[in-house]
Amino acid sequence: MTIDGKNPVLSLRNIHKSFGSIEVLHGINLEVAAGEVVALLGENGAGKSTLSNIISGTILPSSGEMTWLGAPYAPATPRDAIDAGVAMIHQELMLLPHLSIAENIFVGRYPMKAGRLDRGEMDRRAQAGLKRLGLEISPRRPVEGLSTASQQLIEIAKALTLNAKLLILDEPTAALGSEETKLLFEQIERLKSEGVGIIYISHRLEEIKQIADRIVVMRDGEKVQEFDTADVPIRTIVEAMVGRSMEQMFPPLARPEDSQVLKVSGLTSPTGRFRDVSFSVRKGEIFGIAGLVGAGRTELVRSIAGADPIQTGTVELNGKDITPKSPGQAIRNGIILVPEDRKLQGVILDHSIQENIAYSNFESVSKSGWMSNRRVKKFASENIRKFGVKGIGSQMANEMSGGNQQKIVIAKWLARNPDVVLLDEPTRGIDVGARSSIYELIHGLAAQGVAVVVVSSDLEEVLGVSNRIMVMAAGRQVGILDHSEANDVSVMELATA
Amino acid sequence: EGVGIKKIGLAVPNLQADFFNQIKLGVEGYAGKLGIEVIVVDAKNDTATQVSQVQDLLTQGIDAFIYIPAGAAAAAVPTRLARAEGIPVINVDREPEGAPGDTVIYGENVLSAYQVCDHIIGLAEGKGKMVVIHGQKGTTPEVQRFEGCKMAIDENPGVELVAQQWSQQWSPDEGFQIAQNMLQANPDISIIFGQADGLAMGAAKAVEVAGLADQIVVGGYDGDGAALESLVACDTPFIVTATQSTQAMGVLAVNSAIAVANDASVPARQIPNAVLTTCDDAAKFVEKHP
Amino acid sequence: MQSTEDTNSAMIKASSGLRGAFSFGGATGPLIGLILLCAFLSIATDSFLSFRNFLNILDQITVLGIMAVGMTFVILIAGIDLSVGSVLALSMMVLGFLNVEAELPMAISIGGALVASALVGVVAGLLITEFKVPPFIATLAMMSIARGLANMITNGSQIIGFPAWFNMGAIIRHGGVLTTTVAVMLVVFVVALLFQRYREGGRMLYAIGGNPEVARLAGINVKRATVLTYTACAALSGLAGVLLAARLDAVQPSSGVAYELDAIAAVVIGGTSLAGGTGGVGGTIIGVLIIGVLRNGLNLLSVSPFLQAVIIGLVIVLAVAAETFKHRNK
Amino acid sequence: MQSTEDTNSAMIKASSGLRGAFSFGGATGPLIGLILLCAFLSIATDSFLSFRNFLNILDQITVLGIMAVGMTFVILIAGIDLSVGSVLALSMMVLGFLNVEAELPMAISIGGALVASALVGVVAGLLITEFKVPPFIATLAMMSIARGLANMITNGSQIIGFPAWFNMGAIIRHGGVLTTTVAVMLVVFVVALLFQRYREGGRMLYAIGGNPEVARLAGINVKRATVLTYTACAALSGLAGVLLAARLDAVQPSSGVAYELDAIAAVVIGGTSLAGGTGGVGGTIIGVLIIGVLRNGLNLLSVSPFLQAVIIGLVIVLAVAAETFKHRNK
Ligand SMILES: Nc1ncnc2c1ncn2[C@@H]1O[C@H](COP(=O)(O)OP(=O)(O)OP(=O)(O)O)[C@@H](O)[C@H]1O
Ligand SMILES: Nc1ncnc2c1ncn2[C@@H]1O[C@H](COP(=O)(O)OP(=O)(O)OP(=O)(O)O)[C@@H](O)[C@H]1O
Ligand SMILES: O[C@@H]1[C@@H](O)[C@H](O)OC[C@H]1O
Ligand SMILES: [Mg+2]
Ligand SMILES: [Mg+2]
Repeated sequence: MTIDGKNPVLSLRNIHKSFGSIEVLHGINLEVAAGEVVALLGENGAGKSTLSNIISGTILPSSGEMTWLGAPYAPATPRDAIDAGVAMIHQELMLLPHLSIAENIFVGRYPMKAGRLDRGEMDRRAQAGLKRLGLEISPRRPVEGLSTASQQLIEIAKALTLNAKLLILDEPTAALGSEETKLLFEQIERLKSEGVGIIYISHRLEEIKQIADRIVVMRDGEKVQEFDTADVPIRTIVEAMVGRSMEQMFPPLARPEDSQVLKVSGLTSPTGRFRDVSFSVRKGEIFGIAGLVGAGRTELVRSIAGADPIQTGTVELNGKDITPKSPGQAIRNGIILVPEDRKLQGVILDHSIQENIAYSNFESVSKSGWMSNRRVKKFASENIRKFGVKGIGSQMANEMSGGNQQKIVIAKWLARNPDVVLLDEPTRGIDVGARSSIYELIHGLAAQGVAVVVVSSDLEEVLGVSNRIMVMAAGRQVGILDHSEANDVSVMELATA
Repeated sequence: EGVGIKKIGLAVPNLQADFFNQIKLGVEGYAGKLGIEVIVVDAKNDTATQVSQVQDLLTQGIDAFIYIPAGAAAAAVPTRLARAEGIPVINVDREPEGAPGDTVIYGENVLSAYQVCDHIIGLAEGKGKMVVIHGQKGTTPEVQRFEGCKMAIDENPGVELVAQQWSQQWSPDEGFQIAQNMLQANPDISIIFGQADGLAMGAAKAVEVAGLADQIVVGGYDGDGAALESLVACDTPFIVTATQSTQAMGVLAVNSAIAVANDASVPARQIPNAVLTTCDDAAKFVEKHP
Repeated sequence: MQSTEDTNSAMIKASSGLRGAFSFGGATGPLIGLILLCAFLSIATDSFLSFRNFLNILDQITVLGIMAVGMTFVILIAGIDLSVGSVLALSMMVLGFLNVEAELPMAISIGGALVASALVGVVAGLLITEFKVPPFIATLAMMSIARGLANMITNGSQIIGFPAWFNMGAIIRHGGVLTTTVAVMLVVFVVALLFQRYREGGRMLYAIGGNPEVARLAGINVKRATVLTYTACAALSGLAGVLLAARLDAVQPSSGVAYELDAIAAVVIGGTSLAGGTGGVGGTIIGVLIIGVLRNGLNLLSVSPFLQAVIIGLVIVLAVAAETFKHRNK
Repeated sequence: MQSTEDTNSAMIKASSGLRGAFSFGGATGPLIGLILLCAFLSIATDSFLSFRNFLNILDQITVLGIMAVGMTFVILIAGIDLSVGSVLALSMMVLGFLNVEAELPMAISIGGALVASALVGVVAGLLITEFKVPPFIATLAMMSIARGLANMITNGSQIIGFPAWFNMGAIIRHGGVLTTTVAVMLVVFVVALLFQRYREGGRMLYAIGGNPEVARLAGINVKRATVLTYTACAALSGLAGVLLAARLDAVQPSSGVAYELDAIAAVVIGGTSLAGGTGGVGGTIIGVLIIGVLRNGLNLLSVSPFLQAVIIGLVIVLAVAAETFKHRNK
């Protein structure tokens, strides 16, 4: 069989996959040719990562066949796949923080000389690989402490040095800025020209047009549509993904009230990750914070929420100095944080949803320190309903899709009627469908008079939801733009200034 | 006095056993009078630790070595190390197999263990089920005390030895634990011999906890301070022991060290007696320990 | 939108994450094991199945039971406490010193013993929270220190001479049933179950064990809770020491060596994960009973102590591996 | 682009993540501690600073040193091995049985002892990888089982009667310097350092300890490596047992109780994190020396054994807390 006259290097026949009694892939057929980029799109939980993991030997399919370069292919371990020439960059960062960058790139396939590790060669090759991605740092440096973006680039370098014939990239740009993304795309072009087949997964639909040759859309574990070109209107793709037509993504902005709720003055971090930041947010206002990755936004909002120490400066709430020393203090004052890393900071994955909700709401579910299971259940199910979470209270958090997990992280706080809500990358890795309901949540908060701060690396998102936008660069605030004067150009100019 | 010795090294297995503490006090007290310094090391029951400690004693230039082997095995190496330095080696309580010191000092284990067992068997009217809680397996006192007790058992065909177990450290904890286990399997026991007072008193407590105090008699060995006091009170199943001459053994050890250092002849074995002690005569040993 | 979600949630069994206070949710595997063990011993021996033997077992598990409750809390927050055996010894020696040597009243002496024990826990907790010493190491160090201190009180000797009524508390079975020591253990069990299930503080332990960063961001004072948990564990070990002193009618600084391993084994057999965040006191009680019944049964069967060690090792492995299989088949 | 990065990388000291085979990178803190300790003891005692005492210390650390190497590998992969002391005892008893009772030649007896030890490691490794038993529990069980087996060989008795040359290997200092047992330890150190630094197998341990899933995805056979690591650790404990038998000229099944705690302490004092993935044998050697020098020094200072326990506990805490402070100030 051929695709556009090219021979497929990989073909999948009727792949099924079940976890326990739940089938998540229902007979997928897929083909990838040499030198083409296939974009694999779909909502959260559509099965993109699962399918990729099967191809890369990370997990085994329940049934179905694969052929690779014309021969039957059934990798039992990642090693089998790597040996066959199939490499994958996983959605989660897969790095070893204590080891050097070079060792991370060559883990499991160290260059050896006379029975011993050839460190010189390893460093040289690592350096060359990183340089192609624009990352000029010592390959001997440990990965620990590098920004998410740099780590993502190392992950990509790891895959690029594998000399694979098929490369699977599962959301490689989720943590990248536009500069890094550009360099990545150059490398993808180079690989294409060398005849490497690529499966590219992303929720950033604008990228797809730039890089993909074909588009495959999945929904609920099935392949629902294929486009033989990437020149498809985004709206059409989205409709294929969600299975219905999309209404307006961003709800209309409301006018905030005049009274100032949150006031941050001269805030400086002891680690120097942000310096001298001042701004204020009004009742019912949505205040966006934009910037390139590593600009210090995460540390800033964490400090306001009491999660990280503050060196100098004050946080005022309704005119009162409440500069917090612990998250507990901030929460009691009505400032809550929806953290950047949902899995590590937002929810306890192997606890139930109602437990997760209870942990943030002891006051509501207990009387003078005594809890009752009935109250926990009732309280949780009320909030689950109120915030449109798909699931029931007794379900474990790790059984939920990313989007619903994120809703829990937000919902678990809102019952407290906070004055200030800080959201850090509220839609990272979340599909379009779930995203719009999170935007609705955010607007709902503002409408209730909450002062909302949204940190986002997604430019379209900050522009779409914010009344005002503060831009940060290298730990400093470089300007605050009103909704009317903000557009992608004006923000990027500030961010890169 | 020109005793020819300035520093004595004393290696004990485990200071938590009162018996060794008594020996230590005996050695220190007498040596102190003679102006001799004593360095004590405690192996906490680990032979490997004891070998290291002996090396460290020798590094400190001791002139004589009083040595109580920590384990049943491994007894030979410290003697060899000290011999290599030409230092007198005095063994107390336990005889290292294969490499005895210049003299070995221990209590009259066989005879007095026979007396203790004979006493408790007599109180049980020469019949019934009996158990023995041994000390640390393979040590001189363990072997000899069983030998003595076995003689008494064999003389009384009505007595059946239904169980025996070995402890590691001769401690009350172990005595309690072991006796408790034995009582579970054999609730109709009437005689218990613990090879040291710690074991016996632990066993007596287990008997009381099991509510069997009026059916069982317990004999011990050593004449520990705590044991003698308990005999004076005489309100537990533990009713007899053999009081060892610990103070005398300490004095004897120091004197032997001096003698060997001065090339005087010392008998290969010195065996101070142990005295059968019951509720009636325990008070005098509380007054003054032999 | 997201119909997968709906299918998923429809299929979820009532696998609630909340554990009932007196249900042994999550510990059904161990419970079945315990029942099988009892059934086997009832058939294999004459003496196992009797009220008296049952009371004996209760007597024998008192110390382990109380220690294991404290250990459960520590393990729930993903910690570990190796010092419990030494703390027990320290508590005993302080008790003996205060009551027998210093001739203070028993109530004050017990208070002193508990305070001394709790202090060890406070220090361990502070080492862990303030100095970031891993729990394993902090409590390993406290294990050595507490043991040394226990020995230093009397220079290694035992102390006897408690008032007669003290030992009677471990011997006399009130109404033919409960000794005071067993009653204390039962009270500890009930209080711990209620605390774990119905008190905010109890639920916080689960949150901290599940993910300390999430707990901290939820406003829980993780450091304080951690120090309190180690303090409670140490105080409970101290209490176990007091009960052991009553039982032995004597105290000696070499008591409790390696008890920490028994306590940890009981907790893990009872289904609490060393990774923290799941399990609880209900399971631990079963774990303690399994160990107690097993030891008792092996004695009744006159199994040699050496073979007993082998069998107990096998049972520990079986209990934990069985849990794994259960989860795998789910 | 990414100017923060550049500043950062400019600031990187030569603190390379890679540890030189014979450098003690990452263990400089402990190294300084060791030097200070030696300096103090040289001043405080007459006898510490002598060649002979130095050789004594080497003799005294042989067993701990070899065990700690195996423990380092296990801890590097984020595991733990509580069974090493029991495995040592099992190895000794198998050796004694084969050589003295069964009268087999020493070479075969040693081989038998090592195989028996390694088997314990294989079982522990399989329990951990195939049955998902946490390492703490799997090796706790093996600790009990191996100790029981060691005792069963002679029903608890010691065995003596090795050929005379065997003990001489631990006593005679060839060329006035090295006993055979110390030489064996040094060989183990060198081989372990080279393995860890230059062999693929050694580097894999770091990857597995850093994140086993990452290692698996990189094509490493994590299960196999894990089983091999526990096997190597057990075999090294067995080797330590053989050397201890030579040193003591006798074997007894109660040997090695609580040695696992010493070994773990040495590894952690040497800077290897219990979380896995960082540290190494270089640091462990320093940790072993710190413990050895400390014990020796406390004996030379005639510090009471009880106070020694307290001091050793304090040193463990200080060593680890100091590391934390170093990192905090970085
Ligand atoms: N280990 C697992 N156990 C049970 N269910 C799983 C497991 N891994 C994935 N799933 C389920 O399989 C489905 C497909 O998940 P998958 O991760 O492949 O989605 P995806 O398309 O990559 O989504 P996203 O865009 O969020 O990364 C989801 O419903 C998910 O909950
Ligand atoms: N734990 C850490 N150790 C070392 N450096 C860190 C750490 N966390 C963040 N940084 C660095 O601090 C800088 C600011 O990080 P921060 O996370 O606050 O930025 P951000 O604007 O939120 O970007 P991102 O989108 O990557 O989270 C970055 O250069 C980052 O590399
Ligand atoms: O009786 C004792 C002694 O002879 C033995 O060797 O060790 C312990 C003592 O109680
Ligand atoms: Mg995915
Ligand atoms: Mg951020």
